[in-house]
Amino acid sequence: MSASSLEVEGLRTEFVLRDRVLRVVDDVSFTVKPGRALAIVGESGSGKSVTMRSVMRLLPKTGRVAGGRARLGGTDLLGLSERQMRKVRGRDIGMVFQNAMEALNPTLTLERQLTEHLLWHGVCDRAEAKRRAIQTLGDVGIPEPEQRIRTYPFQLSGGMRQRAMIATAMVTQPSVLIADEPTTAVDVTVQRQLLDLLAQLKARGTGVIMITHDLGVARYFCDDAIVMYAGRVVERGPIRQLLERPAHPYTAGLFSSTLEVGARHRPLQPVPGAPPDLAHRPPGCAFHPRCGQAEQRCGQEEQPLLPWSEDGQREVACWKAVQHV
Amino acid sequence: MATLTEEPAAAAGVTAERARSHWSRAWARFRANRLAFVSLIFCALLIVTALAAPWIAPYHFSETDPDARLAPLLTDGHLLGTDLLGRDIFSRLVYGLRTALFVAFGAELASLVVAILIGLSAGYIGGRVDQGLMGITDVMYAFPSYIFAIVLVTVMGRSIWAVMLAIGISSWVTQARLVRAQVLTVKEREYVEAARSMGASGVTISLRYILPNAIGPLLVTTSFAIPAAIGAEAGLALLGLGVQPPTPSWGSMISEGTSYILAAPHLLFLPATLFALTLLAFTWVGDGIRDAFDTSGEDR
Amino acid sequence: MSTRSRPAGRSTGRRRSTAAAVAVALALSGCSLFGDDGGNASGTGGDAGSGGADGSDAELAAEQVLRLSSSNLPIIDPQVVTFGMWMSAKGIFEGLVVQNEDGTDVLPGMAESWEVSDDGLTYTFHIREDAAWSNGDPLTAEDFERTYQRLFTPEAGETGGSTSGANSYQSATNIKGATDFLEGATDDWSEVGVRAVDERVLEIEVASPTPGFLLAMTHPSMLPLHMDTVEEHPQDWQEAEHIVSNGPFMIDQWVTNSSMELVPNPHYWDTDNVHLDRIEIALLEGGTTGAATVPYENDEVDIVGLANADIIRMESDPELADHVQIAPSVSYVYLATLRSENPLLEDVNIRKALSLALDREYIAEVTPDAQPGRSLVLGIVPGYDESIEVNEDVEEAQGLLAEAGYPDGEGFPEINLLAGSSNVDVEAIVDSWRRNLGIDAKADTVETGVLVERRWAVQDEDYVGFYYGSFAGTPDWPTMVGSLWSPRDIQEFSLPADVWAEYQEVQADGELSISERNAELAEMLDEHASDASHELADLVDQAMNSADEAEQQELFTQAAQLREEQHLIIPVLWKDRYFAVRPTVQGLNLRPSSDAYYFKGISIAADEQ
Amino acid sequence: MSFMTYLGKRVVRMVLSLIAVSAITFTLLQMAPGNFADIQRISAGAAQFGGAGTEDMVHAFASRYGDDIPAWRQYLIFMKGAATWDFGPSYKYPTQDVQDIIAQGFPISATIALIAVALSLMIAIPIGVYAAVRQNSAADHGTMFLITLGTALPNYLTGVILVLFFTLTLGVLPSSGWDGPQHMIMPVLALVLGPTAVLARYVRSSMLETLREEYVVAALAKGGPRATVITRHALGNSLIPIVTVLGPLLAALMTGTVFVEALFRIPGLGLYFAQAAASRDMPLLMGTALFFALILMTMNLIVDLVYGYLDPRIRAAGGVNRWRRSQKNPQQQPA
Repeated sequence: MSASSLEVEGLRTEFVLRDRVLRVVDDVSFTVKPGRALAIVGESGSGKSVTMRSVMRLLPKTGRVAGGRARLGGTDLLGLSERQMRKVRGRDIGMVFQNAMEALNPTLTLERQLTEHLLWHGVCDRAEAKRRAIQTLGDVGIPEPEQRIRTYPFQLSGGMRQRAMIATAMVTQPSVLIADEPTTAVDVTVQRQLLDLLAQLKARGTGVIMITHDLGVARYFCDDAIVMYAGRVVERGPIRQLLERPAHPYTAGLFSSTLEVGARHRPLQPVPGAPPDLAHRPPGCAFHPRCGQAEQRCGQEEQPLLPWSEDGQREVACWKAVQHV
Repeated sequence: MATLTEEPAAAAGVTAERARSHWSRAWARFRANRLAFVSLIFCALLIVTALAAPWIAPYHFSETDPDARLAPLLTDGHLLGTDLLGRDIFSRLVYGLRTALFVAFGAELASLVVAILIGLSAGYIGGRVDQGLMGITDVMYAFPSYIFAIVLVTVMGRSIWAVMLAIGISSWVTQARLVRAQVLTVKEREYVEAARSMGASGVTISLRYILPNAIGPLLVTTSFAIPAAIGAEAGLALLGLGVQPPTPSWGSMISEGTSYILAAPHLLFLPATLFALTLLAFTWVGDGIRDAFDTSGEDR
Repeated sequence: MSTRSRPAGRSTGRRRSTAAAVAVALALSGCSLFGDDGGNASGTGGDAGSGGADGSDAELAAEQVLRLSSSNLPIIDPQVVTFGMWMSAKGIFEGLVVQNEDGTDVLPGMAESWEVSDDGLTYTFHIREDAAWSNGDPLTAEDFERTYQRLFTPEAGETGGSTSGANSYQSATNIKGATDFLEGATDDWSEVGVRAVDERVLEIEVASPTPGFLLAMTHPSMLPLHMDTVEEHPQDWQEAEHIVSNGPFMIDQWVTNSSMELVPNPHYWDTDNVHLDRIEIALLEGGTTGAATVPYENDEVDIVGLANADIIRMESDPELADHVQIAPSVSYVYLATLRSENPLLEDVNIRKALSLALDREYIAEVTPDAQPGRSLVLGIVPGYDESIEVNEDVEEAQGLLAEAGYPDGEGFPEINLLAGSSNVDVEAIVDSWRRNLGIDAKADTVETGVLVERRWAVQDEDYVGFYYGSFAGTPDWPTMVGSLWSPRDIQEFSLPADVWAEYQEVQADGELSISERNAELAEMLDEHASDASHELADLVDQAMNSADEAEQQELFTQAAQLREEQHLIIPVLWKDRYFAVRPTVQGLNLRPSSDAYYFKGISIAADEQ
Repeated sequence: MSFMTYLGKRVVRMVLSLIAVSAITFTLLQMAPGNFADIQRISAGAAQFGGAGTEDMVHAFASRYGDDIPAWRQYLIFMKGAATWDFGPSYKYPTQDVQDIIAQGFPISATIALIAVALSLMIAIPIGVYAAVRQNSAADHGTMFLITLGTALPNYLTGVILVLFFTLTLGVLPSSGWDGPQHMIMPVLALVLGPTAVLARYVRSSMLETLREEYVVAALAKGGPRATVITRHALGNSLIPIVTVLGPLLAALMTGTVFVEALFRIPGLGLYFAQAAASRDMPLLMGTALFFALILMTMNLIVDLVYGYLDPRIRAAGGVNRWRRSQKNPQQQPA
């Protein structure tokens, strides 16, 4: 497996409803280099998960990618046939789900679930697959992997289950790992262990995308971050800089609320109000109805992502923020 | 990221008027389901027809026309022909519809009341009461409802009320179990805990907090129970336990019609077709309701 | 097809054509069933069955198999009133005597001859020498005596079912002492007039000269049973593995609710006239399906009874119409007055009005197997006289109603018809009252269990009306006048409702001895029954005891007329029996009897080309 | 709770329920007007003979109960026999013991039921899966439309139409009877339509639910071919709930289908059952009602056991009920 970058450019995803078309992901771009980790941050409904499912081409029937590119080592995933795409999934890009209880099939043994994609992709034969599966289970810190591999997911504790989930994604040694809130469902001590596990992976050269609304987790583990609101990227930059000096009022609100003690497990409600119904997207900056600093202009002008720092590492979609640089 | 529920759908769902929009969204979804919507219109037509039967039917159901016995379709004055006695088939179908719907709705209403009472008490009070009530439903479940029907019909006479009760009695069990299950899940919710901590009485909690939340699923099962009850009415009529003749019932018309299947097929096929259509329409409405309430489904 | 007109005189015409068809079939089958009746075969070219009448059908089919369908038979015990008893009578058992081909007289059966004493009280039957059971045992007079003892023993239930239904029949046979024995007034069997004199001679004494006694002996309940088997297997004796019978056929196989197979009995005395090698009977639960004629049309059965819709279907099919054969009626549909707290119907004129207002033509039209029944005596009874009939007269009925204080039906309470099944004729009856008299009328169709509880009870005040029912019996005067609605029944019906309630209490009073009870009941009847009903009883008594046939006939007719004039029991329909019979079936005699025909003598012709 | 304890508890509950069913049935029957002898006389003998004067003779009919014994003793006598699977002779079929009637009729009804349900499953599963996979497409709506028609056609009507077609028009099948495979075709076809419709709808909705499960997405994200994911991950799990529908369905069909058995003249249990109550045949009614309840409860027990076997979660939790209870807090599974 060669370490390759995932480069997403101008991704647009739409949902075709009965009477209208919703643009759920609008002009999203990012890059994940080997050995780096990108955090995608945002409230529920901001389009994080759809972005990732667009890349994996696992949108529901009503969804479609309307534009953009997603290159993995030079291949545009969005242009592949379904057949070719299947070879990418699970082999080149692995995916870790938020809740292993739901993402692992309750009626199949771990062995089956850890080895089936090795076989699908013709990586190795059954015996070798099993060997690798046991090896990987051991790697993620599951004791007695030889025995555990015969058990069913529900027979594991929550933390173990999440490890097994990660093992499932790791067993094929993908170049990119997409982790969708991988630590939300587990308690703090387990969370730390899981993050260390992912860090080892990163150290081995895997690029990781972590969808999260837990900034503590993001800061601990990720290198870069993009903040999404209503399907668009409103701010991007190295995670530490973002945390230290959020540029977008939304980012600022998000951060102040999540840093409070005990706020971690609550759904994000950083700012009063709810995210907009995408069918009735406010004109101008989509955030302006909730923004404490909004002015008339905010409701009139679309806000493109503009450079915010001199090194060009940071960008923000807020004219006021740019003004204040 | 359990599919898209948190995405566009939920994004819109979290509003202040959450409850109202829950229903209105369900209605919107229902309306968009063409089959269900057409079925609903058909069912509404049926209900109106049943209510207005005396004005719609050209004849009384027992009025005979000795000069036009076994008239075929499209006979003058008897659009759908007549039966052996010369009774107008169209009129009898209309009144039969009335019987079917009256019995079905009545039976379901009765069974719903019983089911809610029992399910609510079992689920809310729990413990011995729960065990006892669920024991009763277990027995009822294994009990051949046909025997109930016979006894009711014999004790009460072959009245429409007996038929209604007979059907209602055999259909409350599933509903009661459903209510209980709903209560058990809702009971654990925080707002119920909160209400309890504020000293709300059991009855208040049951009626104000638990019941409304159980109504969605109940509505769905009821919508399926209606066609089942229509079918059960026909079945009882076939066994000679239906409403008293000459009050028309589709079941007895069908069973009568089967003996004329060769001599006068329209005596069978008209009630059978109408029966099937009605059953289908109600079933599809039920399907529509289920889909409309099923928020876990993908938004179309 | 909308309305089929029915000429008033149709019944007689139909009878003739049936007889002719039977005669043709007989003549062509080439085997003389009843040699002595050959004169009857004066066939003048009937319509039915002529399809097979091309001379070639004298040739018998290689396989002599008759396929039938029958209503389901839980049991065939001839002494228990179920449909099974008639299957027994068709040819599984054979009595002392059998009916002739038109059911008007008897022919030798197990008895090869008999004598009647001059006083008409003692019948001496000589059982044929070669009479035998299907297991080879000789059949003796004692077998009959033992069987009849079972019949007249109320608790014979031990032997697999109650004989209570059938033993009521003995009133028609009028055997001396039987009623007392049955009711328990005596348990001394020697007081009953049934005696095996020796192996071959059976003597039966009747209480009074009994016209029609011999014909009455053809009823299934008078068939002999192999009592050793019955006693050895009280529960299972009827089953194929145990049963021992004496008829031309015996049960080979019997799957309850499904099928029965009969094969010839090798020990039968008259095997020359047994032509069928096998009889396959499909057992069908009655009235369940509209496809009843399908097995016939699909050539799975050779004879099938037709119900209303089937008759319409068959008669409207040009090809199948030829297959329809009709047995004259053995039953009538009647309305019996219900006792009610409301004395409305205790007025004979009101009952008469209701009877006169019945549109029997219309009711018969909606009932394809029936003809208008204007008398409780069936039209086929020899010497039937139309003068006894009730003739509809709507004007007179309206007049009677007005006289009673209900002009145009105003103020008249609703008339109910208590019925156990929802037949169209019930609807037609109430319909004709509504139309002709302008009164409210309703059919109250109740579940059978309710019916049996309510029909003899005194109804609530607002409930006035009739009980709908039907009777079948042997079409002779003693049965029609003396037993089916006997003078005693009429007396009971004429009792006012309150007396009737008391009467029933006495009937059910277990404290009274039988003689005490009978005495008390007789006293109540004497005192409260109508004069006409007493007169009726006298007339029937005289008729039964009359030695002169003409006089007897006259007395019976008078009694019948008197009974009609009471309008306590209103005749509605006479029911015929319709069959579809495959043209290849030869030698079938449809008789006006509930068993309809005997298997003996039937043969199957080779297929028509 | 060990398996044997679980089974033992279930059996005890079954026995209690059976006693309750028998008591209710008996009480209801006692309340019903009319009695066997009267009804028998009026319906079978019709009014062939007899009349008002014979009413007092009808009360003596054969049974082991007699008519002077109080009802509660009749019940005890019956139940004493029932405990040893001896229901005594039927009133209407006095030559047969009720348990023999059941022993004769049940295998026949059960055969038809099993064939019909097996056939239903074979049709319903592919249809349900197909419709679910194509949810909301024209193909989905079309197949579901057609299959729902199946529930709207009562089986006796289907039966009559089958007879008209196969027997009267084509002449290829015997109209009725029970003597070899050719007699099974039409009854099975008449019975298959309703269950097929019901099952297909269940399969579809269960499948839809499963397809929304995250593990299906996860399997797809691992690069699983769609067909494989559907058959190996989704289908297996969605068929488990179907088992719960099969229990009552089989029980209902196995105890006989009155109309179809009557129409095709099949000596199954259905007719006996239907007639028993109407004719007030106490032993037959009690016997068949108890048998019905027994079959239903046994089927439910089997269903629960099979369910447990199919679903490892339940297998491990030691019984469905316990598992269902634990479902309220799915996060607290023991490690």
